Amino acid sequence: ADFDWMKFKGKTVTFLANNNPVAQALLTYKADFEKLTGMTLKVDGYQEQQMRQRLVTVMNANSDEVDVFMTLPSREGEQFAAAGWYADLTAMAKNEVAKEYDPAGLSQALLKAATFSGKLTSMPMNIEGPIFYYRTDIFKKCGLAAPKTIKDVEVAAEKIKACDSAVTPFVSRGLKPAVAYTFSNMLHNIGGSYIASGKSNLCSTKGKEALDTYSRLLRDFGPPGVVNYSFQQISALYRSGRAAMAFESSNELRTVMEGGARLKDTGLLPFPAGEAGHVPTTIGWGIAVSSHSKQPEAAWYFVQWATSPEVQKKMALQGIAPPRPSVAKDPEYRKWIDEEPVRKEWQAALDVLATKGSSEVGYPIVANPQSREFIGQAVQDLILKQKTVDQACADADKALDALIALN
Amino acid sequence: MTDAATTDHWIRRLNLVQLVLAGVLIMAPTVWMVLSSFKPSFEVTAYPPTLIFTPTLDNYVELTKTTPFLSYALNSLIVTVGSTALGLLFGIPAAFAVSWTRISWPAILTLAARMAPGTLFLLPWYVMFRQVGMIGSYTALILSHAVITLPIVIWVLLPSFDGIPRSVFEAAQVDGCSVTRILWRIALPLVASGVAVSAILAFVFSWNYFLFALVLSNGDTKTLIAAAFNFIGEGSTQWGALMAAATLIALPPLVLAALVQRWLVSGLTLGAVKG
Amino acid sequence: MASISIRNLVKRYGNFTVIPDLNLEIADHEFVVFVGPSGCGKSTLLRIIAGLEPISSGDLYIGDKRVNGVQAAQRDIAMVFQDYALYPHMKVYDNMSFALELRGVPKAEIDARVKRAAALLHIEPYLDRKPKELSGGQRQRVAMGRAIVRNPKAFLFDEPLSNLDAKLRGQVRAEIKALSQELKTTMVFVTHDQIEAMTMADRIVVLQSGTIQQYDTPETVYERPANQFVAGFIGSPAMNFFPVEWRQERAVLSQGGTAVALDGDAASRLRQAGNAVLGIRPEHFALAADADGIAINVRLVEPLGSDTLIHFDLAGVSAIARVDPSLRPKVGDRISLRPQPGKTHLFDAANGQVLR
Amino acid sequence: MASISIRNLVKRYGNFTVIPDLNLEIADHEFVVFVGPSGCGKSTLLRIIAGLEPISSGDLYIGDKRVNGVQAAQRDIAMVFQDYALYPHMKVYDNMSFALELRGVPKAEIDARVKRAAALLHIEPYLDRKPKELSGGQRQRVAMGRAIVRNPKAFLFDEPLSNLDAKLRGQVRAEIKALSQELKTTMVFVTHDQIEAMTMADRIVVLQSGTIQQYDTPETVYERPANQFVAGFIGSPAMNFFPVEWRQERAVLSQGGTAVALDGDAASRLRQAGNAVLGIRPEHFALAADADGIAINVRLVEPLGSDTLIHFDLAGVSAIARVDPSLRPKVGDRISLRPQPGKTHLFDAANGQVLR
Amino acid sequence: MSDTAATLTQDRQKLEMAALSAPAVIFTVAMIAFPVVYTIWLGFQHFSSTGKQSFAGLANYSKLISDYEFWHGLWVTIALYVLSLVLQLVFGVWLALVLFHAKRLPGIVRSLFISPFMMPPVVAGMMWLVILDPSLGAANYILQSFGLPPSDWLASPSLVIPTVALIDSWQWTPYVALIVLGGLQSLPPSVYEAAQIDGASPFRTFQRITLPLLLPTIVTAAILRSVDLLRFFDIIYITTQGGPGNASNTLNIYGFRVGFEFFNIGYASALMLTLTAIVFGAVLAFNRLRGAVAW
Ligand SMILES: Nc1ncnc2c1ncn2[C@@H]1O[C@H](COP(=O)(O)OP(=O)(O)OP(=O)(O)O)[C@@H](O)[C@H]1O
Ligand SMILES: Nc1ncnc2c1ncn2[C@@H]1O[C@H](COP(=O)(O)OP(=O)(O)OP(=O)(O)O)[C@@H](O)[C@H]1O
Ligand SMILES: [Mg+2]
Ligand SMILES: [Mg+2]
Repeated sequence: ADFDWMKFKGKTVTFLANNNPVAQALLTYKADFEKLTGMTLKVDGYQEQQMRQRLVTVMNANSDEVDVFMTLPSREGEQFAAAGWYADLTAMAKNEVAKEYDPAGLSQALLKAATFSGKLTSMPMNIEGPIFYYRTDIFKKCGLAAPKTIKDVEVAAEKIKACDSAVTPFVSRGLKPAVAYTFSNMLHNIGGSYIASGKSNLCSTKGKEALDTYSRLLRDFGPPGVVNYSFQQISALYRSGRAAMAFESSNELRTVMEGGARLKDTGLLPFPAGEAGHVPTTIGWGIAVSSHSKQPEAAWYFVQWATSPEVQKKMALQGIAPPRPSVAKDPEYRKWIDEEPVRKEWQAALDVLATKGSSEVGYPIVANPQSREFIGQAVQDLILKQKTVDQACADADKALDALIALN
Repeated sequence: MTDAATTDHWIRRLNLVQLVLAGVLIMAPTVWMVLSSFKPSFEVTAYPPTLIFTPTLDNYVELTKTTPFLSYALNSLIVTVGSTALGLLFGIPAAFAVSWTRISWPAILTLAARMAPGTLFLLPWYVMFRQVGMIGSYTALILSHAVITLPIVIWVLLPSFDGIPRSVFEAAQVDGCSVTRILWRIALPLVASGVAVSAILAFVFSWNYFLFALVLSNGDTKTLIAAAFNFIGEGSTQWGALMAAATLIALPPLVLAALVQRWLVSGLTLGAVKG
Repeated sequence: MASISIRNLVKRYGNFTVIPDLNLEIADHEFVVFVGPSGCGKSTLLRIIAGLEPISSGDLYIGDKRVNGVQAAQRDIAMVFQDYALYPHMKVYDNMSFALELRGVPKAEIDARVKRAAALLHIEPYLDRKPKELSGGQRQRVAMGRAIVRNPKAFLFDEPLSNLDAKLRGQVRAEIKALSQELKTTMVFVTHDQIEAMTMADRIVVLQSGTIQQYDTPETVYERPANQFVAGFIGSPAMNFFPVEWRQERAVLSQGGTAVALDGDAASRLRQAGNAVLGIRPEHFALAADADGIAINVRLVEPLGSDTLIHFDLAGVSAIARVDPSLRPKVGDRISLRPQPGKTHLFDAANGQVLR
Repeated sequence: MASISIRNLVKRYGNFTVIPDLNLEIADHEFVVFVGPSGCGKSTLLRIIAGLEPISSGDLYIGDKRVNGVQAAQRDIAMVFQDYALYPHMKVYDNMSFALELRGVPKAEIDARVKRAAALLHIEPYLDRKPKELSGGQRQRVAMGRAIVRNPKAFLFDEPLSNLDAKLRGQVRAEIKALSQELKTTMVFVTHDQIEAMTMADRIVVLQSGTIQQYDTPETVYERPANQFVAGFIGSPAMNFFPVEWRQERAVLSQGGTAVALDGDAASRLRQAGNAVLGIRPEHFALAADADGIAINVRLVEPLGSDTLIHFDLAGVSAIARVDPSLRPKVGDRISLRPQPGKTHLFDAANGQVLR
Repeated sequence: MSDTAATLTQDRQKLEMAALSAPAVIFTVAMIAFPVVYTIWLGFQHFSSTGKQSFAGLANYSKLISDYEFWHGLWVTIALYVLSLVLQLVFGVWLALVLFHAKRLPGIVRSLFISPFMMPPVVAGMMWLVILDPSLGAANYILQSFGLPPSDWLASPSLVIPTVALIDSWQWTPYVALIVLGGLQSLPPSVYEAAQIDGASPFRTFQRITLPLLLPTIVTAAILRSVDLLRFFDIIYITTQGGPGNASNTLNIYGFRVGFEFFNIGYASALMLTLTAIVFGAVLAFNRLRGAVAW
């Protein structure tokens, strides 16, 4: 009742954005925000790596130039939190909210992933994660059913290789720093974990199995040169009809469907289950307030607006998977989803992600980005047959233990 | 007659073959880029590569729609022209002095900034320019880019200045020229081709450099090249727009190079001196 | 307008000493010509005066100002370079007007001066050309023109006429001489052309390996060379040298012992010295009665038009005599020659100094 | 070794025609000297023969091969450039050995040839230097050396001695002459030095504005010039020209009407022509009895050492006479001169052709 | 008195020369002094993962010595450097000569010949990434349509360095060519006439005249390329991110990741400074060479 959107009228908030579809969708409504609050929103948009580079510089210089920035808690959350770059949003998210905001309506998993040492550091903007794309027509031709387990995927790959030699049976990420994103999903499905009793756990049976399976799929059924594959190549390969199965981010749907060639013959699933069932990787972009901001409240207003149900619904209609189950059930959104069969499958997969997801991509330590290197290294060594599984996991564990010790 | 004519003919033909060979090797990717900019985004990475397609301007339309392309271009132009001019202004006299005195440390010093990885400068410069309140100003960008253009100008001009016969300078001295005059009236016109080359290079380097702009610019002074990155990203790689942006970005340096071409075809020292 | 004074000048290039120790006074308004073998340091000296070459040690005065460190641009000197050093990017006109422009001379006057110099040097048709479109001689004249449009303290000319034909050279020579008299400017002129040296110079400096051998008027240098080097260097064809001795109360050629008729003065000097080198210029041989002279065999005849040169061998020396072409000597002829009295030179056999 | 034959050669630079139409036959082994005023096309012609300059039209044969389009490198010709064109990055030795190396001459022989040429040109001490460390004359000698180490079909020399002193020049001249006789190579030599032209040439080509004025032996060119241009160009100081007329049965100067004593032959030619231009070389004036000769006032005296030049004005012409230095004339003296019989030349007043 | 006046003027030319280089020198010092000092300071700092700084002495540098990735990166850097530099100098000179002789080439076509380096390096990287993709790329398509075996290009640990060198050479050979072209324009033409007269074939002329005369220019190009090549970054960052494995992990890539992705700024500074010292050494060596080949 006493919440006043106009409280910071006349102020200017600077927003360091990652120029990705999430931000693009959000910023379509920039004028709405300015009208609503009477504030000015200054947007500084960069591509992801550049944004991070700028952010690091600005934060290291203790500059108040940035009030609000986008962040991937699953990746840099620990690190930024440790460095004290995030303003603590816990209190504001409780007290300084408009009645319709409904913080509890946000994905709890994502909120948890953005909470470090009890401090809420960012609000989720979207939900995403790697999902399984497959070609229904090829599966039909080769007499296959949609895979339910990781074993099924291997079998399918084998069959497809025999039945349609022109296509690559399976593709996923092979580029060193990118591997962790998809690999984590497989590891968790199989039932492995990164850390057990404070030690790196890749050489556990499950860990080795995950490493072996992931690399074998790519080595035996993946495209040549898969060690350089990341989302660009995977999408391109799949889109051009030259891959039967792809394990890639849910975000890539739009890219994959471009041109319309894959619209009718693509099936989407969460990555098939392992011994531990479905433990999909679920992450999301967060929006955070800089600890150096001179106007954290005003900044929070923007954060609040950006993650409000109303705005997230508008964004969802542009294909940004909403981190709010309520929005996902909104009739208008459902209508949009029902327009295309793939969207339905896509949303279904995302629903699984939202409920069962883990945001653990790489090691849950401050040096998370660096830990991803070693995971990637191990997988690459296996793809390139440069090491045995035992060697690869041992080497990785050794390096990762050192990293963990630094924590 | 036939003998001579045929040798000549063969030499010319050999040159032509080399020219075509070089042209194909060099330009094929560029052509690919330009063609791609007229393809629908998904077709850029199609396999087999499509050669025949319906050209579309969508990418360019997209470009102007999603990014304030023109204002970025203007920013780039201001920064590039400014830093190229600054590089020439400081670099020409310095190159001349180094060539004349054969004391080369100033030339090496100016190169020092190019020896260090650019990332090394990001934080200190950010701190430095923030101190004087110049973050986001064209001045800061021009100054930082001049660090790139200056050594190029100096080093490209050095051999050109070295190639001028000393006695021409001496004649000018005897005529009563101060050192500065010798530089502007005698030496500079003689190294026109060197100046043209250094100007092209300085321009291109400054135009294509994004690292410094990354931290020293703000939303209003962002340069074009930084915008090109915006088409790369998970869920958002827009090949068509990227190629269109690249095509447009490559255009100004290309036009500049074509414009200063005529300075490249000189050969002025002929007939100045004996020896 | 200024005198030039060089004191204890030393010039080295690295280890190589071009000028070991040189003293030279050039008076105001004087026209001095430097001659000497190729590589003896003429250009170097000129460049030092111009201020283009640093001095290793010693002093240089222009007027009564010590100018050791003064820059070329401040010395107000005009110079013609041996290698022209034209401005390749400027038209001939601009090459010539440049120095005047720098001095802020009004346009009209520049134009007048350039036109005058161009007329004088016969390069008016080329004023609009660039140097590379000129012939060698034309370039040289432009280099000349660039100097003479000015009105400097001193002119320095480094072989400015070497690429011109005799006729043009004669004309330009006369013009330079007239110019020097009109402007009363000190002039230093390097040339390999004896005629140029003789006709233009107030005084000639004969250089060898960076040391002055003689510094005197052309007549003196020609008629009373200070040493054998000067005697041999000045005059074309060169002076003939024969080692002679005083034997049995008469002068004889050391090799062969043929007697030579010397006039009394020379004879007494030779008697005193015992032996010496006898110098006789080709033009100072006279045909002699058989008994009187030295009999020689004509080895080669070179008709020059105005004179004829007779080559012959005498006392182990290959010698030349210049005779009237009407003589029409033939190869193999045997003729008798004797030195004209009073025209012989005697030099110390050891150090080449003239015997007086 | 080869003859050179030029037929109907035309050479233009843009609109400017340097050589309008030239025919020239140089025999095998012949030593031909090109002379002519600066800018008349000597260098251009040499460069055409060398293959460095394209021909606008016409034909060029070396030996009996038409070489119009043949590249310079294939013509096997050695050339000394007027501007030296030394390789700035090579030491003197390498400058000279380069052509031999290209021909695969064995190292030892290269060394011998280079050393020999260096000795001949007195540049042995500089073999290890770069061109920029040399004096003008030294550079020119290197340029010379670069040519003479070779054994080509023909040598082309473009004023190769212009920067050398008289003595050295005389020596080198003799060496070149000896070389040409030893190698029996065709030689084309451009010079501004009359003595060089006269002493070296088998035949002289006198060029003016790209056209051949006379092509003959040195004696003929000197003694029987084909026209007034040649007469005035060859000889130094130049021939004096006076317009003369046949008036009242005797030859008189057109301006002033002073009578001139002409020998019978000349007189009859003048009578026939009515008027003409009389040419007398400076050395062909003789002192005359007062009544016999033409009285003149000495305007200027130039002592050259071996001779003395007397400048005087006659019939509106500024003239020169060369007399014996023993005469010691003084400015203002009034003396009487007459042309030596048989030494006068008469030219058509309209077209300058000699009257025969 | 006249003596002091003389000395004053004597020094004047030196002064004027100093004045000519002063703006460049002062500007450069003003711009780089702080960053350099700052980085040196950072190199002595230890950054704990919680962002706390402490003085580390030479710890970062001693870590360097025992860091396998550093030595590997050094090796990759040098291999890539040598290979690329040689390729670019050789083909750059070739291209310059071809362009130099193609006098009648219209200006716009000529500038197309030098267009690759005008392309933003990022775009060039992206483009080659697509072209060289083993499954999708035009390169293998063309190879296969000629019946040649496809190649893994950037994805093969043994091919990645040559491939990256080739990409870089595609982009920067024209740059070298442009510099050399500028040098070619200023060579004394009369020397070529002399060489013709001496009977030099086109090849010999090139070998004995053009090349030595061009050497100062080529060395300059080498200097300018060295400072970029030893800091090899853009193309690798776009295409392989140092992979496969660490097969293309150059020092600069490594340093960048240590600093900006792993946030170990102290160690990154030590790495970067070491790299800078290596570049500096190369420049000094080439500068020596430049003096030696001057004519
Ligand atoms: N590139 C050119 N463009 C126009 N005219 C030229 C060019 N080169 C030479 N000329 C002209 O052609 C004429 C002949 O030149 P050339 O060099 O043959 O003269 P030359 O007889 O050698 O004279 P010199 O004795 O002065 O060397 C000259 O008048 C010169 O100005
Ligand atoms: N840069 C240099 N390094 C070493 N020696 C040099 C240099 N410049 C000139 N010399 C030498 O100095 C001496 C004098 O040269 P200078 O040019 O003064 O001679 P010059 O008398 O003008 O001769 P010329 O009549 O041949 O022009 C020469 O022997 C020359 O080789
Ligand atoms: Mg000299
Ligand atoms: Mg000439």
